[in-house]
Amino acid sequence: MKKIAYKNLDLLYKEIAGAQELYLPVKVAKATNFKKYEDGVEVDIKSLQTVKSAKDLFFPQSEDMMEFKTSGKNIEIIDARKTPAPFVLFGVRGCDLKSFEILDRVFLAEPVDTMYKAKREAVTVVTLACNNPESSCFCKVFGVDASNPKGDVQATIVGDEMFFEPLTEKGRALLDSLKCLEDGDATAVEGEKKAIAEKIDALPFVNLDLSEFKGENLMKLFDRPEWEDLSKACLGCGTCTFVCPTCQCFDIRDFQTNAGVKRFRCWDSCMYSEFTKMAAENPRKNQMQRYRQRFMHKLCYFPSNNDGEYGCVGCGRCVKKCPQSLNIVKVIKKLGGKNND
Amino acid sequence: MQEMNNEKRPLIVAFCCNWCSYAGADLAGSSRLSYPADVKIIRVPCSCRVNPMFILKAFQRGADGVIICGCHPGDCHYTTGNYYARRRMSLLFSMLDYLGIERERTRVEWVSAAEGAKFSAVMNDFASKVAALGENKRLEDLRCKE
Amino acid sequence: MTNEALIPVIGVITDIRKDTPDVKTFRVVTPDGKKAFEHMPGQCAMLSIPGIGEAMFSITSSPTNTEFMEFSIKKCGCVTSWLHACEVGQQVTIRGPYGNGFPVTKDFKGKNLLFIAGGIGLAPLRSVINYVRANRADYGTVDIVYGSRSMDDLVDFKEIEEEWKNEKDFNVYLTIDRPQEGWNGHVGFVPAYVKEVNIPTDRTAVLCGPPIMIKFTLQALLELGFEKTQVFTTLEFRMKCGIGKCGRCNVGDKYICKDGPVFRMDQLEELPSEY
Amino acid sequence: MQRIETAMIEKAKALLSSGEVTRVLGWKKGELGYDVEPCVFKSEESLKDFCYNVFCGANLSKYLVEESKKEGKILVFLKPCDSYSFNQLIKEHRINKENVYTVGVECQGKVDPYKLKENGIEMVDSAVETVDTVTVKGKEFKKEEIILGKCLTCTKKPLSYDDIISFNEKREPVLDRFETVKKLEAMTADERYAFWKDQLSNCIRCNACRNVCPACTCTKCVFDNDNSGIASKANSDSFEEKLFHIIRAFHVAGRCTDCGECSRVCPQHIPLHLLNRKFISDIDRLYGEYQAGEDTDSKGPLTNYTTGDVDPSDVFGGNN
Repeated sequence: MKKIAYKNLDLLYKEIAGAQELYLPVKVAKATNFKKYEDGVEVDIKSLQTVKSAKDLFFPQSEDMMEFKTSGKNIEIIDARKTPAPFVLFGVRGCDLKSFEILDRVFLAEPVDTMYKAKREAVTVVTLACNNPESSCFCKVFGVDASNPKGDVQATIVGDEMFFEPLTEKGRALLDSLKCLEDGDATAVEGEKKAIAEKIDALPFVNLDLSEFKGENLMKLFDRPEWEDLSKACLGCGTCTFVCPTCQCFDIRDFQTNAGVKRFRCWDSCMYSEFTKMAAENPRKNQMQRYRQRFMHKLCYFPSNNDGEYGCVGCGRCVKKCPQSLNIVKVIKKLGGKNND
Repeated sequence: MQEMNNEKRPLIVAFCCNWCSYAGADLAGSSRLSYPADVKIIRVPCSCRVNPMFILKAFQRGADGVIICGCHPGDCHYTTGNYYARRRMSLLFSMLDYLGIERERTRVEWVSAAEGAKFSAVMNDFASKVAALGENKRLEDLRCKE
Repeated sequence: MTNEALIPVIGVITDIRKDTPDVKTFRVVTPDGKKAFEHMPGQCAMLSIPGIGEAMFSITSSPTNTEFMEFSIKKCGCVTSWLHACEVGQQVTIRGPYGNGFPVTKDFKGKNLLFIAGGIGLAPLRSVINYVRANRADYGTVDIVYGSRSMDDLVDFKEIEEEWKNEKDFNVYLTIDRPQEGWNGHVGFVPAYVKEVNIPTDRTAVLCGPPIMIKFTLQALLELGFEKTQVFTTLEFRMKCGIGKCGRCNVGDKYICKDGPVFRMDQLEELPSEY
Repeated sequence: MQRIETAMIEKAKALLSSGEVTRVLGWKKGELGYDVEPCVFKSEESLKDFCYNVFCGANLSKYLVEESKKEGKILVFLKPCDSYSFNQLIKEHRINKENVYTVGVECQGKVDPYKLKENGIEMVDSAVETVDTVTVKGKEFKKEEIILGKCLTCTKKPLSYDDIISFNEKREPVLDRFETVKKLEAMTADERYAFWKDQLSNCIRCNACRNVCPACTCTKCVFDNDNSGIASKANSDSFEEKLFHIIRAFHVAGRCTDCGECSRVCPQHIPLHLLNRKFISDIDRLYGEYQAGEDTDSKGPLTNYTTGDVDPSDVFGGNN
């Protein structure tokens, strides 16, 4: 167990950034997102969550895959994938870390996505326990322990000090390489962890009933009439999918530059009307079908393909960020099971 | 920017309305009045055919300055085209200035078919101002810059 | 499979055959003249032209053909229109194979087969029919019912007339929707023709064509006494990655590009009605 | 405020039972108090979930574009800012009026849930409101501290309705709506560029601002058109966001009623209303005061002209 005074955290960041790239929550304008550490950036690990989740570091919102040079009838393919340098991801909360495991089930399944895999192997994750979870958090429902967020190193803020517990070889190697850390005793964090656990138990959504959501009920859930009212106010924007840490859908598009064509991969949203548009027709014409697809995929389709593991980590971003306050909690409360109401 | 006899030259896109300023450009040419070769003219039926998307895409593709030329207000072949264009471009260029884009990168000029001299004078003046500003760094698309 | 699932290889179009007013068959090989990759009948590949887009096409040539791959493509979108306008020698990018393909070594093995196709629907079936012809001994009698809008909309008409009709135990039934002079064959829609021909119910059937045709043909087969577990079809859906990750072709808990596109009819019933 | 809600529920029940309207468009209670959700109520009994309180910031007028196409009349409650958007949509023939029965409701500023959170309020079971204060969980806040940005500068007055529920208690705006615009205009070009570069670099291209905007009702948006060459989902570098936000602000220029929804819904808290307000202040300065949505028949500034309009080169000395 290592520790450092809260006010010397800048020294820690500088030391880590000296050795390898460091990504941590940085406040730019009025929003906190994971950005690269440089001198003079405003680090903000006080706010509970970043707007875009840490998935952006492994499955970026847009990423060049290759470039084509065409001359006459011939095409030349230039591989534009960059192999990532080792980097440290600091300040990841328990829910975001669980989302990496869910994304691993998608991108590391056969055929493996090498771009994602390279980044996942190049990272050392330093997670941070949530000292004061918000009312929109419900990570406990999906088996996440916010006081022990796992990862390579587990950090906890106690009073005006931050304690680091290494959990993996990578974590131990990182902590040992940092001189500005002193040794701390393991019992110091017990009290804070208990306090966090109590706060989490007092949250409003902590005991949601998910019993109805399983593979066998797929057709029953699909035909439930409540989807009409649940999705009535949905605007079909992509906010819930772009802030969600477990959304995996992407699009592959071409961009004509002046000297050739860049093919890149970018996030896509099942809530957009063009998502399933075909030359002939669009199987999901109205917003209710798209809305249903999004939550059925997270709560029913994904678990039935991944031995019961849900596609949601209970981070509460969709609860906070939906323009019209529609979210997965309202879906669970309506369709999840009897003792929700 | 563009590469011309291996030195960097500013790239200027001029949207010229078919009835007046394009004819003005012809007149400038036929009366041997020169204006910089950096200016690339795009003929449009009327100055109000120029969609703000065209202007931003010109900057995206590497233009350093964009100038819209049309008939003098009142002489428009379609009677009201340049009146709308006048309002539209005023608002758009004021917004670009609001976002911090240098004012001298955009301009609107009224050139009639008989003003070959004015056309070449305007183009010379605009090209020199844009050259003075240097490369367009504030509205550039990195993917289009090799 | 190409070394990285989403990174294509270069393909050269060596021959373009105009089958019908809106369908052309393209022959694609790698620049050094070989087949881009091995595939099973019914599998698909992603063809793309840089800057225009990428689209999924079923490979219509049989896997036993080792020199090249063929795609019968109907002109109906950006990529297809561009392909219809290009000439021989044009390079495209190709990646694949994707999808589960027809179960030729499992459910079809040793069975009598019935292929029912409508319009461009023959393209995916042609690969499995020619595969059956190449391994003729492994399969029983083969009936083919193929219909189209008009005579010149019949894809691969020459191959059907010269080769398929003379194959042992191959019964080919052709039909067109409306009478046309110069055509003395059957006239009428495919579903009605299937009932008329009254094919014995021991066949394993494969359906491919416009959704409306599939719906009515399935009804006709059920009336004739076929079981749903005997009937297969390939689904038409928007696909982007082809490896079951990008979410586009997700229907129910299945991904059409990975768990399909070939489904048995009873499996289709387990999918929610979103296809 | 409580009496307005009860009056609204009575009005809705009366109209539903008399059969004059078949549906009611209003707001529905959420799970955490502040997450109020727009909703269509089809029966009197479902009105038990109806609510009108300090968290009903959402503008309902855009839903009427689809709802007024259905048969049967719909009752809608419009705050003053919503009513300007409603009028603008009527002017653009996006809503057919005979299927809509509008009831104006008074509004004294709606609360911004994020500002509540900054003041440590996590869950809200009830909020007691007066003209100038909101009391939540025993803590009293002055309205200026916690209301939405769009309400701070609101000078909107109730417009033409079929009916109105108001006790004419009006709150005076605290801020001139062009104050921040003027502050930005006073900056140097470099400072402005840096300000907008930071703000727009946060954009995640989620289209919430476009899909919520009552002035953005094209059936097919240019950014959804694949062969327009605009990679609408990629935030690959700083140009795409500038292009999207400049063009979106331009497309609503002269039609934007300054209802502030774009800034309310932005997940990255980008002050997008400052772009639209720039256009509004330029239009007022160059072509005369104009408030979109104030009437349903006047010509918008960009679909109008006078021969004496100012020359672009003199707008800010273009060729200086």
